Amino acid sequence: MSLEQVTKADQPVTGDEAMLVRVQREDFSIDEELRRVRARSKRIGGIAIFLGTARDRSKGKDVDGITFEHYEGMAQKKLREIRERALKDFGIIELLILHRYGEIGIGDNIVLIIAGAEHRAEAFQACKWAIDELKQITPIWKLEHTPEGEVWVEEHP
Amino acid sequence: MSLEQVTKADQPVTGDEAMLVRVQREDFSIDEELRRVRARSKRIGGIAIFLGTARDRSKGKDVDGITFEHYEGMAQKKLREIRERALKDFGIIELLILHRYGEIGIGDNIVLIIAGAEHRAEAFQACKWAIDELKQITPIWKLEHTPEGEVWVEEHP
Amino acid sequence: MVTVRLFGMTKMLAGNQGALSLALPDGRRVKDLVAVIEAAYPKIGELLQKKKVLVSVNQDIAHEDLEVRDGDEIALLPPFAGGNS
Amino acid sequence: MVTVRLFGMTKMLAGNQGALSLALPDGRRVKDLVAVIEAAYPKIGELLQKKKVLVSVNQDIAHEDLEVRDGDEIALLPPFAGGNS
Repeated sequence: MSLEQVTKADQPVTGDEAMLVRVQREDFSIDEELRRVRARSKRIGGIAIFLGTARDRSKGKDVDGITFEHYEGMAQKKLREIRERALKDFGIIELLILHRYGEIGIGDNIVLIIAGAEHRAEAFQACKWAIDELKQITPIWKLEHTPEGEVWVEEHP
Repeated sequence: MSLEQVTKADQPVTGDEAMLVRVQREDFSIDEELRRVRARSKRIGGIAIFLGTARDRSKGKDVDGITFEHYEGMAQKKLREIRERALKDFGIIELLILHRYGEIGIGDNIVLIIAGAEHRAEAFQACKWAIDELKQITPIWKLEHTPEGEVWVEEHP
Repeated sequence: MVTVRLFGMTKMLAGNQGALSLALPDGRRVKDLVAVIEAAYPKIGELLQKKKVLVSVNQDIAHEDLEVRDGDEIALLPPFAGGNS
Repeated sequence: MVTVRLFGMTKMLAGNQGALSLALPDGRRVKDLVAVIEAAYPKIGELLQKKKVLVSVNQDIAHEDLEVRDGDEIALLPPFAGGNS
């Protein structure tokens, strides 16, 4: 059993691993985050990335900006769980998950998932699964600022 | 009919569009290429990216490096066809395709596909389709450098 | 007394308080806690009834029969909306 | 005379020539061209027979009955291997 496998999602991780799962206010560079993932292995040949950005419209309404709120601690724990399940279930080499909180302008970055694998099929599967799962289990909330006012968004009514 | 729809794959494109389909020797920055795609519309909310890199092993053999050769003109034409079909068939907003040629070191970038859409499902579908299609129809060839010598790779024997 | 953290629309429905301090006179289970919240904040109570708002205990979603202990970290979680739509 | 461009393993099998200049004495179709190549370069001919190497005319894959015209851009295309495996 490798060191990776005994790491539990509810134990804070340290060093490099902590950088692979983050909830942060600051913007990020995709090139820089890619370097972290690629540094893990020369065996990586296929990298699938999802980048979520703030659209100027949502369900037919104009949107001027977004504020994300998260449950500090639980949000990170759920994202660590997602990374570990992805590593275990999809045969990938590395997975990075990053989500921003605070004020987000239109066009700005919100969420980044990078899945590195030997081949592209596993990378795509893991990346797609991880963003779907993030939306399901991660305690993050979205306040949309529209010309008519502010509204807490319910994605799954 | 929009200007985009009347563009034919066998007519060279100019300006911004030419930058969205390239075969080049130089390395690329994902952040920089993302800027091109995102500049096309504030409606983009989901961006799926595939990045192919040079693995240190291929079918159980060590690989020291790769050389890509392409058919100048036809390679670009096929990539333009892929972009146009992706835009038409998947309901996405923009697609960028880039492939390098020449000497590629282990760990280095080979191919980049960026699909920008309103929502992630279309972005993932288009991105995955585009890399599969690229491998099928684009005249690009790969010479692997191994400790035992050089070999032209047949992906579909 | 237990402390219950609030987020997003539950925080808004509680007059922008980030947390509630509640006495649990009639039991120590999650459902007893929910009953106290329903009495004090009917709109949050309605969302709890519809399972739109979930209760977490120590950062995991909790069953209504789970016993609440001193020092537990409790929160009311509105529908998640991470990622982007 | 027609000029036929070579790439990857077809270039290697023709002694690293980037192109062949071929006379077509017995017809102007792609299959006539293939026959000339088979005679001069049997190993490339074998790959053409197995459809591992395809003929393109003016940057599109060509049927064997297509007529070759003066000035056409002709190439022999080994199996593609773009992207990464």
